[in-house]
Amino acid sequence: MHFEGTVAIAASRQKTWAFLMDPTQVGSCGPGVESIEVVDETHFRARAKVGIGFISARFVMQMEMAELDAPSHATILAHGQAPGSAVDATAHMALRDGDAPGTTVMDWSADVNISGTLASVGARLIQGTAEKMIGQTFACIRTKLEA
Amino acid sequence: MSTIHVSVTVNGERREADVEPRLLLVHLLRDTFGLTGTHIGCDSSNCGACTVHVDGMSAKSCTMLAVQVDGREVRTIEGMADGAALHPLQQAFWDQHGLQCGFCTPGMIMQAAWLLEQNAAPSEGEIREGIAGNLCRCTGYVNIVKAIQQAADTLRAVDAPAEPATAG
Amino acid sequence: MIPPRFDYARPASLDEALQLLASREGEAKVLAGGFSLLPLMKYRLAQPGLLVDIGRVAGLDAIEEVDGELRIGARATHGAIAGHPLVAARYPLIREAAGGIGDPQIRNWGTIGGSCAHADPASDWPAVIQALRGSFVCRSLGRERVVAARGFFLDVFTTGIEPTEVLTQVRVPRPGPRSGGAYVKLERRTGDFATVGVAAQVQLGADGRIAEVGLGLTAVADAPFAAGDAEDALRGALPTAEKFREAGLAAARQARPTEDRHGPVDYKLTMVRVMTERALRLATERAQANG
Amino acid sequence: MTDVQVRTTTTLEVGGMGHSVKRKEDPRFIRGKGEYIDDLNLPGQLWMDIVRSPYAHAKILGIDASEALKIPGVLAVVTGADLEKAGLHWMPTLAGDKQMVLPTHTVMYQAQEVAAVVATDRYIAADGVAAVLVDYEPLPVIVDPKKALEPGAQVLRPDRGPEKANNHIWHWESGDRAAADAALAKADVRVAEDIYIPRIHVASIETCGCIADWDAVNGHLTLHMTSQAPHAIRTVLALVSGLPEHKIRVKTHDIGGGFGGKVPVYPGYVLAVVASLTTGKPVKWIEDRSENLQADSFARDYHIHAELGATKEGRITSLKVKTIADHGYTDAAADPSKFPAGLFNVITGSYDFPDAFVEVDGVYTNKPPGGVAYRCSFRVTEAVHAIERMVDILAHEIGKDPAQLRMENFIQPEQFPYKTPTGWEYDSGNYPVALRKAMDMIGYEDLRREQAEKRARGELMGIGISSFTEIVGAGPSHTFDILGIKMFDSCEIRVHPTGKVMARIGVQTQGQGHETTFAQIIAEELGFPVADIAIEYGDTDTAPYGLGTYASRSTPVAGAATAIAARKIRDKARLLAAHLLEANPDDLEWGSGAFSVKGSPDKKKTIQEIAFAAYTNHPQGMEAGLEAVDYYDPPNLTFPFGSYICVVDIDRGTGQVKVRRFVAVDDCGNIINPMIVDGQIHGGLTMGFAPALYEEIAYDELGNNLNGTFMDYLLPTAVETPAWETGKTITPSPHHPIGAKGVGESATVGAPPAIANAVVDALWHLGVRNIDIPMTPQKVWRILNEKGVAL
Repeated sequence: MHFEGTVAIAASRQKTWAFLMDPTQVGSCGPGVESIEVVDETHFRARAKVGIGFISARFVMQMEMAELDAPSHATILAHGQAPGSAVDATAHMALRDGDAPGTTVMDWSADVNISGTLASVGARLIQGTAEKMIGQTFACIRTKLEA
Repeated sequence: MSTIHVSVTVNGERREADVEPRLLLVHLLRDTFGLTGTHIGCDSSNCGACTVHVDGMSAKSCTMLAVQVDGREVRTIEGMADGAALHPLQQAFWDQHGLQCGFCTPGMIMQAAWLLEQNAAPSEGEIREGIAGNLCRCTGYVNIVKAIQQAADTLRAVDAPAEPATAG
Repeated sequence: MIPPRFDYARPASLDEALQLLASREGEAKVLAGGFSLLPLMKYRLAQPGLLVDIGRVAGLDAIEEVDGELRIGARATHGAIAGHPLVAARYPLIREAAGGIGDPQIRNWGTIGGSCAHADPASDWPAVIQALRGSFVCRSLGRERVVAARGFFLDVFTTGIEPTEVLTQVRVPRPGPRSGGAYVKLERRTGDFATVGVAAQVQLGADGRIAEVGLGLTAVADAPFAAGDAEDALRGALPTAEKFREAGLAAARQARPTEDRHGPVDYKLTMVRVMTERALRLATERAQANG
Repeated sequence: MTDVQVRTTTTLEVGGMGHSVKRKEDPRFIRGKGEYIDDLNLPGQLWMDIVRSPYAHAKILGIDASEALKIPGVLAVVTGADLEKAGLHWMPTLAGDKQMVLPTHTVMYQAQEVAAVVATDRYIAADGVAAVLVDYEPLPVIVDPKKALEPGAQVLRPDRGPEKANNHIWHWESGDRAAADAALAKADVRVAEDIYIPRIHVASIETCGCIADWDAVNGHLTLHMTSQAPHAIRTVLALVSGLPEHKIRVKTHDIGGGFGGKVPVYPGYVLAVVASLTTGKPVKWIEDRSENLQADSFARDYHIHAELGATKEGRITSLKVKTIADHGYTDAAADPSKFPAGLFNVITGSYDFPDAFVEVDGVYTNKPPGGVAYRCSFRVTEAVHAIERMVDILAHEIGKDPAQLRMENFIQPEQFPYKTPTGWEYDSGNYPVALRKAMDMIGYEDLRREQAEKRARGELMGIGISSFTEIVGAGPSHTFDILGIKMFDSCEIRVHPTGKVMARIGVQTQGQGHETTFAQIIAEELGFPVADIAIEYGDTDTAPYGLGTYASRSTPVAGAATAIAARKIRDKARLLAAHLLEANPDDLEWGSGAFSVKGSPDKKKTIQEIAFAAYTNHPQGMEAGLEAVDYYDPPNLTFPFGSYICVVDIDRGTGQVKVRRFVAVDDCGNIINPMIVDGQIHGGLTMGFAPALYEEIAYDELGNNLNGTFMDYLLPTAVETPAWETGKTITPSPHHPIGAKGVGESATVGAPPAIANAVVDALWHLGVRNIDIPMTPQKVWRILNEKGVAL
């Protein structure tokens, strides 16, 4: 599944970049994240209860910051597993200066692959749910940056 | 592991067990009580092989917890015949060749029994709608419909006021 | 398919149930018929810590008319509603919808409250209650509130019910004369989740024009919704095929289906239009017969 | 119901051929007293549940069972590494390919077995499965066999060695390519079409399962299971495990539907055996529905390109077919070894083709093993669908009524036995009579008039015909074997002194009613009443060796063995009767269950009297007892046929297809039990209807099975299933001892093209030539929309 969008953030590119490079910060915006464990500068692990309503599965996520080009391009790779299901996602973020000084525009795209029970049993709900969670993630990033 | 004591009247007989809350009714019947005539076919409440009656209402026992039937009455396929005498539906399924592999048959008979309790003279369409929650892979339903029609006729004849002086 | 472990309580009273929900807020889940919840638990897609079984709580399954509205206890089953004489006499839309949910066994045990609280986007009741401009009664400890059905369904499996509340009753105003309703549903096969479901309730004026109309849509958005734009297009108009088509197109513009095994988006949008037209035509015919 | 007079020579009480004897197996089923595999529990039994891969293709980086093993009651977690130590991580498929029991490095399809959890209880085993953590590295997935064949495509099976460094499994062809090409080149009319028949799943209501019971003291393994071919399973187990075959007992119990899905050896069986060997206790494994739909063998998945040539008058001259067969990650088909594409070359069907050529290429993809069964494992369904679609396209193309075109091209009754251009010899047939009968039953000409009127009003109504020829009864030993085992079948009959009979057969019932019909064959041949005859099967310790029940082979092969064994008994009974009557054996005649002296009908001995004498008063020099065994090697296959006509109405708003009427005229030769034959046809028709309109296993590009529950794998209910109308003609097989042909699969084979032809017939005038099954509302609506007729 491919998703993309643009978020206008009332924060500078440097601040935005720093946020994105901080696993605890950016990780806390991941859907349902319950804990984050930093492995090294570019790798971290998260435990997340991913779902909607009361429907959820506990995922162990491995995240990697890749293709970093400060402060304009970043790619985050995520590989998550739950009993019987797996999620693999690649998110690209491109930052540029907004029209107003001190603001940033982030163009993002995400490719999400869902495998296993979630895909087989929950097929009729997946697309909408995934889209919503990604939307929430970027909305969260903006909210936290603007806070 | 915490368990809950349940007491269920199954085919007229009081049965008791200590069960995990998550135990499914179908497993209570099959694994705990040894009543293996109730089958599991789909796990998602589509196929109806697990159909039993709970307090007189047909139910899919794979989608019900054992604890939910505590204190209730359950009837299974094993409770349909009266000793050696088959229930009219059992007889009709046999007469009309309403079964092949026999796996869906107990659920089908239990659902048909409930249907005939609601509607003593169903049309073919009403029978088909009435067993819409029971899947059969062998028969193509034709002879199942015929069997239910035969049983409906038999049951109506039984329920009709007895003619005087027709002993036997 | 084995559900994960959970705790289980079967309170004898509603207050006891509400206390349990409050004491384990967020991880407790109400169990009514179980036909929505248990399959998800068996696939381990839902793992509530506590099930509060309201199956024995008295007074939650009445079906009665009070103050010009139908009040259906949350634990009334689809089958009981479909077979209720009051419903048959005055609420044909409800009867039609109730009689077409799932299959007979599911109708024997599945409940209106459970289905509405569960808020599966493809469930039938939410569209019907919204078309009828009904409301829900939600109870928590020491508080009862009546919430309009329109606006109650927020998202996939998400409603306005608070974690400490129980949905206790569904209320629907009694339709007036010259009114009729219909629920039409497109299924891939009998008993399937709807590809599209449309609930229409039409009230005709003495002049034969549409005085009021309610349209609820199933399975074509994150949550079932009322097609307000279509309703606006119809209100005050003569019930013609052209008008129904216009309404169908308006409904489709408000729908937000996603592609799945039922079909791609353009198909679903077209089906919204087609089924809306059919529901409106049926509802209008019934309203005209109900003069 | 049957409308031809079925010949009977016995009384109803005896119940020989042609009587609708009520089934002997039913009393237990209607009381819930059948014994299916999950109904059986052994003392001390453990439970096994399986960890499966969410990925369709991935490297296994590690398996962490530590959390699972902490759960009280979880006794063991078995992985591929454990099996590898014993050399049990691979096993042969029935097609001679290799299949993983558990992967050691790479998973090849979604829901593939990755580890097995053994526990004291089924609930705990499930908890254990949820607690096993497997670390995967996803790999690119190939779900499209055409992409798998592209140069440079990643090689899915490097284990096949450098000389087979591609995804091509095998090439198979039949017929004369040059002749077919030449005839096509000369044809006035050529029609070509791509026809895809998707993956489908038998989805018997009972899933698969077993209990493995290893007796360490006696070195004996019993495998209780739900299998259509217990002897084959025993032989494979012996080969895989190294256990001596006489120390393995495979025992089937009642089977809740097979349809071919219970022929293969699944990894779960082997894992249960390993678990029992390891723990020393009986271990039960029962699939859930999703496992069944995601991981068990599949049918079809054939990408067919067919080209048909004809004269401008519509006389067909040539057929050429090229097919890609998607077998998933391993070829686990149960086809005879010389026929990797089954009997697909029966594709010339009911028509007198001068020339034909067919070729098939098998391909690997990241899907579970396919190519087995859906009430027809030998690719006849695919062949029939293709030819019946092509003939219909030709009829429409040249503007000739499809019934008329068929009549003009049928192999005529006097041409039998008929040799096809792809090498088969059809035993017998009368195709025009069957089609005419179907046309009369449905009122064909009136329907065509109604269709014309409706079309003028813009309504979409279609009439579809399928005049199929089936090919069953595999098979003659000169060409048919599986893993080298010839495809004979067997029967052993023992007559007890009091005139009661026990017969054991090498085939297996999964609902076909063998306990009744095989007793009827014996009743016909020997005159014992059906009530006095017990039929046993499914226990490899006692039943004679046989290849099992699939591909409609029970009656053609084991039924023949039963008749021949009975005749051997009759031959001995004649000698006994001669001894008792003090007559010359040649002076005796057989009738009504007794031998009598010709011309003196009162001087007779009943078969019961003769049976008693076999143990009490047999002549000097003759062996005591009255029993016989026959291993029947059929001289040829049998060729049942039929003509089906279907009427559909299409909803222009939604694209929904409603089958308004469906008439099926079948000819399966002589009929053993008309009631059971009709039941088989009803069921077969429903399993033809289902894939035509509802059922499909689809995969997304990641290889996720998108129809992994009965919520999305749409078995038809009683509501949409048509009220089938059946009729018969009877053309006996000339080479079968009782003239029977087999019927189990005919309707599944014949029905889909009748429905597809009806739908296309409704839309042909709009420029629609083909719609692949399943013809779902969304698919049909898409076409209506493109053609501008959607409402």
